[in-house]
Amino acid sequence: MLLEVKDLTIEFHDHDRPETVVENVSFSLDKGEILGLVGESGSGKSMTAMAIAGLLPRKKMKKSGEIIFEEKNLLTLPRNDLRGLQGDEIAVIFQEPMTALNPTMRIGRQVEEALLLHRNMTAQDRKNRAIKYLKAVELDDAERIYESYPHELSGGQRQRVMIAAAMINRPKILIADEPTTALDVTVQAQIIDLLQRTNKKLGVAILFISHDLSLISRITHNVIVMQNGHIVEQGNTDEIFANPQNDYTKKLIAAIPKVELN
Amino acid sequence: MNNYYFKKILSLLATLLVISFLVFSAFEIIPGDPALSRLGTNATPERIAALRAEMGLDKPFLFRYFLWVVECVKGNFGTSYSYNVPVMSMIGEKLPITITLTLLSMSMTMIISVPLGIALAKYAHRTFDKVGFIANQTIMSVPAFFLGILFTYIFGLVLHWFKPGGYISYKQSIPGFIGFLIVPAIAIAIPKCAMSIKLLRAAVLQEADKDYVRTAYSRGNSTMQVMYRHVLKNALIPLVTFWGMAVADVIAGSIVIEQVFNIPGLGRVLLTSISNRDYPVVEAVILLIAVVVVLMDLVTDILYRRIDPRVRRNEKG
Amino acid sequence: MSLGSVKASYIPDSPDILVSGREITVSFSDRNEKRTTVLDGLDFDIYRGEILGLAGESGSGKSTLAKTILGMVKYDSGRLYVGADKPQMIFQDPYSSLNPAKKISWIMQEPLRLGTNLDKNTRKQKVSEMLSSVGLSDEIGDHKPNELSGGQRQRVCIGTALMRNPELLIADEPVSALDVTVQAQVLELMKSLHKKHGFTMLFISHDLRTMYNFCDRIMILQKGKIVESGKPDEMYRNPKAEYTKLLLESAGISSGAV
Amino acid sequence: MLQSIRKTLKKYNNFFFNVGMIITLVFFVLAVVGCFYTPYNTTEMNVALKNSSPALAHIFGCDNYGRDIFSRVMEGIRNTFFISFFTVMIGSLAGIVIGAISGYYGGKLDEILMRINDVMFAFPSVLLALVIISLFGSGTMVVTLALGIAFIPSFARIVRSEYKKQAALDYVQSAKLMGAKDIRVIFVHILPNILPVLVSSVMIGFNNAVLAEAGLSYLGIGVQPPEASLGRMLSEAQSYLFSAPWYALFPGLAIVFMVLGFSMLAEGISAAKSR
Amino acid sequence: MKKVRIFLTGLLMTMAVALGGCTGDKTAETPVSSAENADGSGYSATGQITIGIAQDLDDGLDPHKVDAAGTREILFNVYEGLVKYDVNGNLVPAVASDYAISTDGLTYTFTLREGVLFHDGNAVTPDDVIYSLSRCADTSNGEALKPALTNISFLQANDEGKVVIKLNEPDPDFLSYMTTAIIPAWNTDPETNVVGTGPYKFVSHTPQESVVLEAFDEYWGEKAHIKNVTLKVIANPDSIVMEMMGGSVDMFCRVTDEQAKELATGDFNIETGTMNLVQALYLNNSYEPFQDERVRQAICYAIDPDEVMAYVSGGEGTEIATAVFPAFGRYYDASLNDNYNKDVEKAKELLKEAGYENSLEFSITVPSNYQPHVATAEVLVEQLKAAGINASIELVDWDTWLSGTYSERNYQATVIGVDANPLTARALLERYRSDAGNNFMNYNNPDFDAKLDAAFATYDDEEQTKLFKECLSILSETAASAYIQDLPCFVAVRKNVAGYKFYPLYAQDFASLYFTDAQ
Repeated sequence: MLLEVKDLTIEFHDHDRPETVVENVSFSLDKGEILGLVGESGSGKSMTAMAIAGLLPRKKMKKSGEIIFEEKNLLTLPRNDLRGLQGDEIAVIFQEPMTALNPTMRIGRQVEEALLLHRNMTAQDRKNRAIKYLKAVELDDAERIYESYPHELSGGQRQRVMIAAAMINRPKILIADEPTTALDVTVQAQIIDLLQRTNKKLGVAILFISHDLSLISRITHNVIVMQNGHIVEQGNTDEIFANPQNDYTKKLIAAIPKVELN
Repeated sequence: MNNYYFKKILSLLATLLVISFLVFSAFEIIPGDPALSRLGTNATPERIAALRAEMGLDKPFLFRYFLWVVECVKGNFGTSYSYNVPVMSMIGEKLPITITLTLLSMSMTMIISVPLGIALAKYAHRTFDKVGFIANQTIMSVPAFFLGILFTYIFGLVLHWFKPGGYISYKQSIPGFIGFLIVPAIAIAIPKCAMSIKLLRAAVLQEADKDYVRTAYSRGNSTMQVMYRHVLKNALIPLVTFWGMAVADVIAGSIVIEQVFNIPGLGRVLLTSISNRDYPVVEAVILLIAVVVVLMDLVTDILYRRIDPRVRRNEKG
Repeated sequence: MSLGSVKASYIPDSPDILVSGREITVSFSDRNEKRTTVLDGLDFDIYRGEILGLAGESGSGKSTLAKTILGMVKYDSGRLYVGADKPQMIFQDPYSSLNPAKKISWIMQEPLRLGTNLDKNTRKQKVSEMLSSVGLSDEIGDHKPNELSGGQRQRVCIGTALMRNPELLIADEPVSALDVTVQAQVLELMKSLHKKHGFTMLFISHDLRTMYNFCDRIMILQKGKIVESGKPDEMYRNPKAEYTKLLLESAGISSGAV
Repeated sequence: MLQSIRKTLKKYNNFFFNVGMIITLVFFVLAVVGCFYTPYNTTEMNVALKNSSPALAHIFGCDNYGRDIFSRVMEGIRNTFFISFFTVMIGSLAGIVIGAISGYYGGKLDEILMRINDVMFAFPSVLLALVIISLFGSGTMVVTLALGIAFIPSFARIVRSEYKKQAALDYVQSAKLMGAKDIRVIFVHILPNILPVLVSSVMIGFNNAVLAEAGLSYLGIGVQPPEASLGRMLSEAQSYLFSAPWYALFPGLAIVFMVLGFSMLAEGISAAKSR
Repeated sequence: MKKVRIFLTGLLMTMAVALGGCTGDKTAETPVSSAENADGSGYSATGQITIGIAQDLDDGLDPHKVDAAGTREILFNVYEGLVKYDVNGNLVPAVASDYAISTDGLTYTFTLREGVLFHDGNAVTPDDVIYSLSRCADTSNGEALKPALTNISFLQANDEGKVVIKLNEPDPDFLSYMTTAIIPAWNTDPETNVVGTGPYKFVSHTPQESVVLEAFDEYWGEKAHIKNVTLKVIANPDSIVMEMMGGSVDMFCRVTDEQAKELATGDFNIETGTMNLVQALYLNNSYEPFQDERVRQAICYAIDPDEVMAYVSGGEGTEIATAVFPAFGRYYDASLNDNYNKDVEKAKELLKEAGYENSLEFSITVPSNYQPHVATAEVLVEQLKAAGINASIELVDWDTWLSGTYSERNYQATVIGVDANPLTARALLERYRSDAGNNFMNYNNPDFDAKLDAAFATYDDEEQTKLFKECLSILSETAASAYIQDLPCFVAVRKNVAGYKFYPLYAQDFASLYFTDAQ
C-alpha cells in the first residue's frame, strides 16, 4: 500500500476546552487509486487531508495515530524531512483558485518553485520544465501564461496552473481539496477530465475531497464518507452508491437532485 | 495607462494651485507687513508706502496673485524681501539639508523596521512579541523633539559623540555634514520605525492566513522562505502608503527637529520667513513641501503598481 | 437608486406579465474607458406568480439583469417594465448579506420601520411570526448574524425579504454556498412559501439539477444573450441550443442518467 | 442589559486594554482634578524656591520662577488632554462626514473631496495655526481649532476606505432595497460596522494630537503663558538641563505616558474586536 | 578761529565724559600684544572665533538703511563714519582725523585722516564722504534716509582736501549724525557689495545660517586680533546653553541670567554690563482706563521692579523710574526710583478713587522672541493680582507686534525695551511729544511738550540739561509708563578669549577680542 492511515485523531486546544476534530480514522491509499473523501463542512475531511499533507499548524494541536508513507510516520517526522516530501512526493491543490496563487508573483515562478526546492537544475531547465507542464495541462500559449500574473487568468486557467505546479515533481500522491467547487459547471467538467487523464498517464494516487456526491460518484474508485470526525462508511464507490448501508450516507445520496427524464 | 498618470498629474497641479492660493490669502489675513518688518521701528508712513510699492504690494490682491503665478510658471520665484537674494538660490541652498535629513531618517526606518517587523510577526503571540510590542508602543509615544533634547544631552554633552549645534554645511565638508545629521535623523526615524514595525507585523500576520501561503508551505518552503519570498512583498503594500505619508510627516516634523539641533534647513527657513512676512520665500517653501507631499502620493502609487500587479489594471483601491 | 430610472416605460400587452424587458442593453466602462457590454439587447417576460429560473455561468450577466430590474444598475437602452412595488432580493453569500453589527430582530424589523408605522410591539410580533414561518425559533432574534449557521442566515434573509410580502422576489444563487442537505431544506422552504404567498420569483443559479425540480420555466443566458428558454422538462429532453447541451452534459444530465 | 455589559467586558479584558485603561484613567483623573485643584497655585512664584530640586514639599521640584512643577504638569496635562480630546473630536466628526460621503457615493464627489483632502494634508499646520490665531487671537481654543482642522484629512482617508469596502457588501444593497434613504444607510447601517477601525484610529489620532500640541507649543504657538503647556515647559527646560534636569524630565514623561496609555487602549480595543 | 575750535572740542569731550560711567563694572584689560607683531613685517591676525547671534541680519546690509539693533551692532565692525563712538559713548575722530565747528555752530570742517583705506584697498577721498552723506540726505524719492541730514545746506571739499558742511540752523546733536557710514562713491548697491573702512571686512552671508567677517589687516586704527569671525545664527534661544557647552559656539551676547549661571559652571566667563534700554510696562494712554493718571500711578505702585529683577535678571538689572537709562549719566537721577515704591494699599486706594476698584482688566502684548520681556510680563501679572488688577498676557510674533502694537497702536499694554538711536537725550525724550510719529504710548501732556520744546530751543548746555531733567521727572510723576529696569547684559565668552568691551549703544566690537592662550 502507498499510504496507510491508522487511528488518526486530531484535537484543537486553542479555545478554552479541547475540541476533537478527527477521531480514529483509518484507511489506505493504493498506487494510482482515486479515493474520494466525502462529508459536509465540519466533517473533518479537510483536516484529515491536511494532516497527510503536513500542513496542520504546529502549536495548539494534539495529533495521535499513524500516517505511514514509505515506512515513515508523517505525524512524527522531523520538520526538515517532512519538508523534503512536501512538493516532491506529496502535492496539494486547493479550492479557491482566486486566492491559492500569490497575487504579486508571476505564474512561471510559482509553477517552478517545487523544482527550485527539491531539484538542483539551472534556471533555464526549470523554465522549460514548467512550460512543458503548462502545456501538459492544456493551457494554450504557455509562454505568455508563464510571464503573466494570476489576476490575468480565468478561474479554470488558474486551477490548471495549480495542477501543473503540483505535478511538476511527479509526486506519488496528489491531494485535491474541493478543486472544482468554485468553478463554473463547464470548466468543472474539463478539470475533472484533466485529473482523470493525469492519474492514468502519470499513475499518481489522488485523494479527492468534496461535498458534491454526484461528482464523487462519477470519478472515484473508492469513497470514504465522514460525519463529525468519524468514518461512517467506506468502500467501492459504485457499490456504496448502489446500496448505501449507513443512514447518513443514504441521506446524502437522497439529497442529490434527481433528474428523471421519462 | 498613461491617461491615468496624465489625470493624476493634472489633479496634482490643481492641488498645488489651490494650496498656493490659500497661502497667498493666508497672508492677507495674518497681521504684519513685510515692508514694516524690513524697516523696523523707525519706519515712517511715507517710507513704508515707498517700500511697499517697490515690493509690488500696493497692487490689488488678485492681480498680485495672478502675477506671481505667471512668474512661477516662468520659473522665477521672485526675490526674498529680507535678504533680496533670489528665492530659488536661498531655497536651493537649504534643500539638500532637508532632503538628506529626510532620506537618512527614511532609509533608517526602512532598514530597521523590515527585519524587526517580520521577526515580531514570526514570534507572534509569545512573550517576545508582547515585550517587543510594549517597547514599540512606548517608543511611538515619544515626541521627536523630546527625543532630540535627550539625544543632544546624552550623545552630545555627556558622550561627546557629536557637537550639539555643530552643524557643518555641506559646502565645507560632506562627511562632516552627513555625520552631524545622523543623530537628528535617528531622532526622527525612531518613532517612525516603531510605527512601521507595528504596521508590518499586522500586515504579515494578516497575509499569513491567506491561501497562497498554505500553497507555498505545501511545496516544502520553510517559514523564513515563505516570509521573505511570498509574504513580504504582499505585506509591504500597506507599509508603502504609510511611508508615503511618513515622508510628508517627516518634512513637516523637521521644523521642530531643526529647532532642537539648530539645523538651517527648510523648516527653519519657513518659520523665520513666516515671522518676517517674507511672502515669496514662504510661498516657495510651502509649494516645495506641497510638491514633495503630492509627489510622495505619486511615488506611493507607482510603488503600488510595482508591488501589486492587480492594481495596474483597475482603479487603485 | 430609485426605481424611476425607466428609460422608456411601456406597458406590456398582457396584464399577467409582472416584469418585461425589450432590447435591454447594459455596459460598463472600466478605468481606461474600455466599454464591455454585459447585457446585449435582451427580451424577456416574467409572469405573475411563476418561478422563473435564470441559468448561466459567471460573466453571463445574470446578476446584472437582476440589478437592472431592481433599478440598482442603469441600462443604456431598451424598454423595461417592472410592475412590482419594492421588489426584494436574497443574496448568495450569507456572511455579507446580514448587517454584522445588528441583532437579527432589529434587521427583520427594518422593512417595517421604513415602510409602515407599526409600533415596536406589533413589529416584534410580526418578526416572531415570520421567524416561525421560516422554521427558526423565536430566540434567534436576540443573536447576531455571526452566531448563526449558513442555513439559518439564509432563512433570516428570506424572512426579511418577505416581511412586507413583496410581489417580486429575486434570489441570486441563494443556496450555492450551503451544504447539500441544508440546500435541500432551504429550497423546500422557499417552495412552500411561494405556494403560500403566491409571489413571483426570479431564481438565479448555475446548477441545472436544482432548477429542474424548482422552476416553472428556465432561461439560459450566455454572454448577455438568451440562447433558449422553456419548461425544464421539454428543454432538458431535447435542448435546441448547443450551449444548453454543453451545460446539461457537464452537469451529468443526459436522458435517463441521474 | 447588565448581562450584555458583562459579556462585552469579558471580551475586552486583554492585557493591552487593561494597562491602557489604567494609564488613561490616571491621566483623565489628573486632567479633571487639574481643572479645580492643584497642590500649589500654578502661577504663584517664589524666589526662594527657584530651580529647587524635587523634595517632599514639591515632588517634581520647582521651575525657574519657583513655581511648583507638579502643579504645572497637572495643568499641562489638563490643557494637553482637553486640547487633544477636542482636536480628535473635530477631526474625527468632520472626517467621518467627508469620508463617508466620498466613500459611499464615489465618482465626481469623491474626486473633489479627495482633492480638498490632499490640499489640507499638504498645508502646513503651523501656517494654519497662525491664520486662525490672527483671526481669533491666541489661546487653547485656537490651537484646538487649528489642530482639529489639520487632523481632518487623515481621518477622512481612513473612513473613506472603510466606507468603500462596506458599500460593496450585500447588506447595504438590501438596506437600500428596503427603502432606507442614503443618510440612514450611511449612519445607521454602515457606521456601526466601521466603529472598531474608527475607535483605534481615534486613539492613534489622540496620540498624534498630543504630540502635535506639544510641538506647536514648543514653537511658541498655542497655550499662552503663564498657563502651563507640556510642550513649552519642555522647550524652556532646555536651558536648565544641567542645573535642573528634572524640569525637562517630568513634562516629557507626562507626554510619553499619556500617549502610551492611549495607544495601549487602541491596541486593546482592536485586538478585542478582531477576536 | 582755531582757538574756538579747541574750546568746542573740549566742551564736546566733557559732555561725552559726563555721559560715561556706563561701561560694565569689569572694564576689559588692555590687550596684551601690541598692534605690530614681533618682526614688524606688517600685522596679520590669527585664529577663528564663532559668535552666536539670536537674530539673523534679515533687514539687509545697507548701512544707511538698516534699523534692526542686531544688524547695526555687527556692521559697527565693518563701517565707520567721520566720527565714531568709543567705549564711553564719546564721539571720537575716525575716518576724519580732526574737525572744527564754527562759533555759530553752522559750519563743520572735517580733515580726512591719512592712510584710511576701504576694504577694496582704495584710499578714502572727499568724494566718497560727499557721496555717502548726500545719499542719506537725498529726498528725491520721498523721505531722506536720515532726515536730520536734510538740515545740510552746503557739502563740498575745499581746496585743502577737507570736507566743509554748512547747516541751515544749528543742531547740537549734528555731530552724532556724522557716525553715518562712509561708503565708496562707486558703490551704488551697498546691499550686495559690502565695502567699508572698519577693522573687519565682510566675507559672506548665508541666510539664516551664518555671517563671516575677516580681519582687515590694513585698518588705520587698532587692528583686530582674531582673523576669522563667524557669526552663527541660533534661532532657538533655549538651545544656546547646549550649543556653547557642546563646543560649537565660543561667545554669545545677551544670554539670560539662568543661562549665564549654567555657562559659568562650564568653560565660560560671564561679562556683565547693561543693555542700555528703557524696559517698562508701556501703557497705551489712549486706552480708556489709562487715560486717568491715577490708574497709571496705581499700576506703578502695584509693581515692584526689584522683584522683577530678582526673577528676570538674577538681581543684576538697574532700576529706572523714567525714560532714561544709567548710560545717560547726567540725566539719570536714581532718587526718582522712590516715587513709586511698592505700596499695594496706595494702589488700591487710587484705583478706588478712579472708580476701578478690583475691576481693572487689560492685556499685555509681548513679542514672543524676547524671553526677558516675556518673563517680566509673567512676573508683573503676578504682582498686579495682589492689587486686584487682572492682567493677561498675549504672545505675538515680532512682526505682529511691530505692525499691530508699534505702528497701529491697537494694544492696551506691552513690555518692551526702548533704546536711544542715535545716543542723544533728544532721541529718548522726543518720543513722548504728543504729536511725535513714534509716540506709540500716545502720551499727551501739554506742559511736557512745552518744556521739551524749550529744551530743544536753548543752546546753553546747563539750561538744556536742567530742562531735560524736568521733562524726565514729569514723565515719572504723571506715570507715563510703569518704568522697570535697564536690563543687564550678560555676555558668555569662552575662557581663552578676552578683551570684550561694552558700549552704551548697540555695538559689538570684535576688534578688541583676542585669544589669551594664543599670543
